[in-house]
Amino acid sequence: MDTVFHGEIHLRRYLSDQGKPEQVLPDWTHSPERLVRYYRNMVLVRQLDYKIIALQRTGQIGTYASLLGSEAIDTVVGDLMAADDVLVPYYRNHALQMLRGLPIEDVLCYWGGDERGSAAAALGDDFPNAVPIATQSLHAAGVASAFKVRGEKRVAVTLCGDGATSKGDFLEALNVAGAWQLPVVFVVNNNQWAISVPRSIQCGAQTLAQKAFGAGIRGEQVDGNDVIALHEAVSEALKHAREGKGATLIEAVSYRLSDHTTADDATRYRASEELKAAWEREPVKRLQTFLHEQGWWDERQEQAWIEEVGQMIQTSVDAYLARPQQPIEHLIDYLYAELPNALEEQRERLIRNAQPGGSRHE
Amino acid sequence: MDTVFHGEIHLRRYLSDQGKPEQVLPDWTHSPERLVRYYRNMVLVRQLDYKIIALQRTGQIGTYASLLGSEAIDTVVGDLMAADDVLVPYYRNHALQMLRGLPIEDVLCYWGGDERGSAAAALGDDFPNAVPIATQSLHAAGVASAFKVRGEKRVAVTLCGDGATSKGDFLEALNVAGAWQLPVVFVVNNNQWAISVPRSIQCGAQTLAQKAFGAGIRGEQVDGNDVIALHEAVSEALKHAREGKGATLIEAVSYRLSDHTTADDATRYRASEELKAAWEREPVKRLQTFLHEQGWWDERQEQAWIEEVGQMIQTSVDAYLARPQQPIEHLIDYLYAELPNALEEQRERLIRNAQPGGSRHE
Amino acid sequence: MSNAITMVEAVNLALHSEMRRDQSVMVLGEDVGVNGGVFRATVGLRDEFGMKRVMDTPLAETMIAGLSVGMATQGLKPVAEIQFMGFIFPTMEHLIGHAARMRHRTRGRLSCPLVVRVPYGGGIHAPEHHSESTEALFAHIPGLRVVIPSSPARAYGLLLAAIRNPDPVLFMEPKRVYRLNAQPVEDSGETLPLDTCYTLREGSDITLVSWGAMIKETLEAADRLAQQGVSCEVIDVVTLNPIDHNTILASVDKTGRCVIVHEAPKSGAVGAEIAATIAEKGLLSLQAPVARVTGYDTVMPYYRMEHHYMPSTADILEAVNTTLEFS
Amino acid sequence: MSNAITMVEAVNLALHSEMRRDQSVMVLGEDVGVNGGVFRATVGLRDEFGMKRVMDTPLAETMIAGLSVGMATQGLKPVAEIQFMGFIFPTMEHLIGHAARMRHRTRGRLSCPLVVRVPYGGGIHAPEHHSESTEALFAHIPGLRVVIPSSPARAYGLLLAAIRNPDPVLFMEPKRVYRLNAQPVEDSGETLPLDTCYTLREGSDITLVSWGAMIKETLEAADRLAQQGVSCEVIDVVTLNPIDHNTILASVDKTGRCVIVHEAPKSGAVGAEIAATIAEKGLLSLQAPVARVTGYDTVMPYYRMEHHYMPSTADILEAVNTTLEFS
Ligand SMILES: Cc1ncc(C[n+]2csc(CCOP(=O)(O)OP(=O)(O)O)c2C)c(N)n1
Ligand SMILES: Cc1ncc(C[n+]2csc(CCOP(=O)(O)OP(=O)(O)O)c2C)c(N)n1
Ligand SMILES: [Mg+2]
Ligand SMILES: [Mg+2]
Repeated sequence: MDTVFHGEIHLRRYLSDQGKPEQVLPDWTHSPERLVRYYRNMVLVRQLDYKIIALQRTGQIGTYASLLGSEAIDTVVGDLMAADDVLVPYYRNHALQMLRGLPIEDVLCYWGGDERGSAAAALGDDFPNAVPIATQSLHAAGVASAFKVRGEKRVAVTLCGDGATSKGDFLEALNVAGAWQLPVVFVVNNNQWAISVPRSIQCGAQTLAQKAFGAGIRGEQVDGNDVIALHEAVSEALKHAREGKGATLIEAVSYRLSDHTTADDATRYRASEELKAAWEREPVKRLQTFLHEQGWWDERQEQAWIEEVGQMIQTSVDAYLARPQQPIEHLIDYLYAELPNALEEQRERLIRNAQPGGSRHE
Repeated sequence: MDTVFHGEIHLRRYLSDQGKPEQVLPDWTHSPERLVRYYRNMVLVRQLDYKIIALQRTGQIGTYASLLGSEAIDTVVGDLMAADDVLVPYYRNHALQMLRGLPIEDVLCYWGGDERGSAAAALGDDFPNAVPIATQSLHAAGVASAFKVRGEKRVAVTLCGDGATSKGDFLEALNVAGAWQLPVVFVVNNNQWAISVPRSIQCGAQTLAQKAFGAGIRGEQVDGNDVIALHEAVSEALKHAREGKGATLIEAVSYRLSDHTTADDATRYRASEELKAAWEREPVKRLQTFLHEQGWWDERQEQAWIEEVGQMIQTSVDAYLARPQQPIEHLIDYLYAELPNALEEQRERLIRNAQPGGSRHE
Repeated sequence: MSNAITMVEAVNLALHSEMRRDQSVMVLGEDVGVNGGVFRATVGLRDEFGMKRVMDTPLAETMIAGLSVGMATQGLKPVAEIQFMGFIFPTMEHLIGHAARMRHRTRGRLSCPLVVRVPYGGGIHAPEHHSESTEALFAHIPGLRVVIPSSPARAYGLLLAAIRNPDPVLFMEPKRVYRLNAQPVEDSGETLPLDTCYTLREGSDITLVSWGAMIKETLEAADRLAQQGVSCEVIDVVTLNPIDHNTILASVDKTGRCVIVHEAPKSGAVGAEIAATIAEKGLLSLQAPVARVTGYDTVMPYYRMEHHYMPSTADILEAVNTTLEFS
Repeated sequence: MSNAITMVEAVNLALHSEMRRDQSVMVLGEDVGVNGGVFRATVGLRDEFGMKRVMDTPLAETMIAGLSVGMATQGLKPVAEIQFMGFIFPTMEHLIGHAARMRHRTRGRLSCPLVVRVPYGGGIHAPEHHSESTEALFAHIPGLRVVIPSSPARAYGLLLAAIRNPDPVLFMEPKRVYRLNAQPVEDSGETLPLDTCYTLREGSDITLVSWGAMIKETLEAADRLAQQGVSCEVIDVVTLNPIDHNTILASVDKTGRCVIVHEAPKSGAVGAEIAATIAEKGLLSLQAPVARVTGYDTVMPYYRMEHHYMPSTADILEAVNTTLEFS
């Protein structure tokens, strides 16, 4: 029988779980600058996560999706994207949004149940968080189509979880990206769980990266706890897309070190040994060890940075908590560019009810 | 970099376009019985198709999707499925339904715009035609799940076109078939066109069969004009499924020799040379040549069979045309198992309007 | 003697009960197995009935619906869970195009006795897309029953009825009241009737019509009005398709006044169908316009402002007073 | 002087016109390119504007909607075609969950000016799923405009308006009248207003409210009634969300009687919202119940029986007479 297609998926990884090089490292890792920046950003991201969880526990923020375990992915993608590329995130990418310029205050605002968290001009053309799973994959394909139609050398970058790879939207997006050779990069944060559903139940294939084959795009697997491997994979994919050569699917193998959200209790379905083992591979510590051994980072710098980050975050928290409530009419005024006549009466009722004496006045 | 997945797609083909063996043929082809049956069925199927088109042209049947060019696929699948397997067809599989026992009269009834065409007891548990593209793929996975849950050794077989492979439903179905190791066979009739959209625009991958990789199921390509290759691929897939080893995706490469439907005019978008070239590869002639050369079929048998088939079809056409209209209340009585009170008034109005003097009486 | 249980526990009880009684009942959905559902509605099922009958699916709502159609035609009774109403849209092609018409299309040869359970509605401080009430999109579909309970006991009896029903049922669970007002529910295995309104309270001055979580505020309003000497008839519609209009019309014939209460945006919601039917068949009974107390025709706000969106008891009282004062 | 053209030609003319005027307008869908659309609505566009602006897509409706959302947020104006209304369901998650709320969700930072064109309705002897009228499912969605023309000239002017509109529009084309009643349409580049009813005929005895293909039978009924001396006001609703209730209420205030005509199944359709609003705000004007002449609450039959399903002129006349005789 003729062989009419042949494909392979490779796993890219440079640093061992213990932060030791497993193969020759790329040139850019020979100077500290970028790696230290990655590290500092990962620490910032993690501290922010801890803080938001604390705010949630004290009722100052709503249900929250922790990013613990995906710091490396968000950090590297955030760093490598060009300013005028467009990010099409999912709900676990607020760190990435922040690294692309969204003020922390707005991150808090969003998770605090306030639409203004997606309004900041700093977001540029970036999409707000997508909550319905995998819908963002298609939006990214649409964004990339716009770039392609206009001949712009911009790239759309979109992320999703391992669970999302089962949904038609994701697969349809890969397909059109291949058919139209779109400048888009799909990054799957394969953190092994979709709420309580393990990766093994999601899909019978050995890797998620091989979903690229069905669409005729590039696919590869990368250790999502290894910033060096991520850096290589993401920069190649961006370059490939920017040169008009089409899309890439990157499966970044990570682990969700947190509960699914603050509304979840993972102990109900996840063995504690598995979680413990995952902490041995986690990205921040891994890079820290490497930097220590290079002599590029020490305990003193760590303390200073944690303090600096802590203050930065606290300033944002204060600003968030002090932010006045949005005007009540915002609930209706942004629905259409112009208020249709048909909505005027409801708008009046909305405002009246919120006033002292109204049915909804607190 | 570690190779973490490796996959190949093979093309299976035994007979050349001219009906010459290209490799050693399987044992079962050494006696005429099955191959002659395949041939006779393909002729029947094609004659039926011609007849329905004629009925459509004279207004005795509605918009019709010709099966010209997919005779081999329907014939082989229809032959190999066990009686208690379940067929989940698409709209181009009425020949297959017929080969599984559906009276031709019912086939005509369906295309004549009458729901009773999907009612015949002969259909057993088989699904009626699916018109919304690719939805049937998921139904087949559901049917296979039922078999698996009950521990039955039955297989669900579902077909779709090349266009359908772009729709999320199809891809979600492959995925769950892989995740749950379902006894289902997906046959893609890749006839190169989805109405006016060519295969190349549908998907950037070299083959459609490789969509199997992303789901972790078997995938292979087969010459859809070669009954021997089809027989091998389909029987292996059925066996695999029946033994509890899971699903297979078979991409049968064929060509739509007709317009998309009688409402379509393919000359608007399709080069006549391409069509001409495709007629050189068509399945009926190919097998005929082979049978002739084996001395298993001759011109006299051909004539006799065409005549027999013609009479058979005509009898069915007569019965179809003589069939009385369905009772008007059928429009409402089958919606629910029992008529809800809320519908009684509408039911009365429906019947009243259809009576002499009513607004809808012809 | 039965213990007081909440609505979500009643759902769970009904599932246990029916799965024990009928081997063909299957539960499937995201996180329904090991985790017992994000609202704990399916907790314990996996342990008792095993993974063959309680299936954690890949994450794909179209697939969940499509699988259910396939299973239902083959004699199983799938009870699928969609995690939140905001994620139900990918199921629509299968529910509308197949589940609701399989019996009709095959003139009775195949049928599609499936249940899709879905928590809906606002008021639990959830993220975007977790608070919608889009029952109107389903109640318009011929062949698709839409059922919403408003108490633990009704959740139990109606869910049993939905599962035993030979046709597809969308069973919407008002999650805002999932854990409010526990009441004793006996595991009797007895169903409650579908396709009929439930008159929760009889009265003579005005008819209040509602369903789901808003029954809470509607009953509160009726209580307050009772104190003021106003006698409200309170009707829980329960089955939103097909609607038992007769009960509502008979009530309005008696009271002459009607206020409809729902959480969904006003325009084109199920309340419109009820008001329209009154305008068509009960016009002469009416002593005042039919009022609708509803959500706004805008997107459900993120949680910080959602209380501005949800109809309140005060809103119902205001509408009732306006209606009573009308002359 | 402009030639008489049909509605489908008017759609085609508007697309040509707007694509010439505005480089950011893109057309995408199944078979819209080389083939010019299964109804020929996009014929010629590919030749004039090239494959970058007129895109034959892979076969996936969710994808078409999702791509359009992505494009629209980046300054393009996608005009997507869904081949038949029966295949629109997979788009709903994107239209409801994203297109209709992008502006709102980002407090104006991003917007989603897309148009989804879709032929709908029965009467062309098409196969299953090719004859549905499910406008109610979309008209209930806050933020999503639903527009239906009923003549070539209105198709032209309204489609231009829909494309220029800064928000998403579902533009439903009544394919039964695609090729009926050609009329002169000037390629003026001028839009017609959205969000407003069109009063097609003034009258004093009764208000007939309809939209889309049923305008044909409604006008026929009005003609016949005129011969009998009954003066009908005929209102084409045109924008089904948000609805211009004021025009209808003013008319009913004048005539005191109203018959609503639509093809969709009766329960929970857009007609209900109109009748409900009359019951709420126009009750005192009413001299008779508000009647609805509609499709049945059952599945659209296959083509052999579809004429039994579709409302006829005779049905409208019957309803009008009943309404007029009411006292
Ligand atoms: C369409 C849809 N279905 C269901 C949900 C509920 N839900 C939220 S997150 C989640 C699991 C997602 O898992 P994965 O894609 O792996 O991403 P992760 O959260 O692990 O990063 C589910 C089922 C949703 N948001 N959208
Ligand atoms: C969901 C959906 N979208 C669009 C259509 C309209 N349509 C009918 S057949 C067809 C092309 C199908 O092509 P393919 O899957 O290759 O099957 P073929 O007809 O070539 O056998 C389209 C777009 C449909 N029936 N269903
Ligand atoms: Mg995950
Ligand atoms: Mg095809």
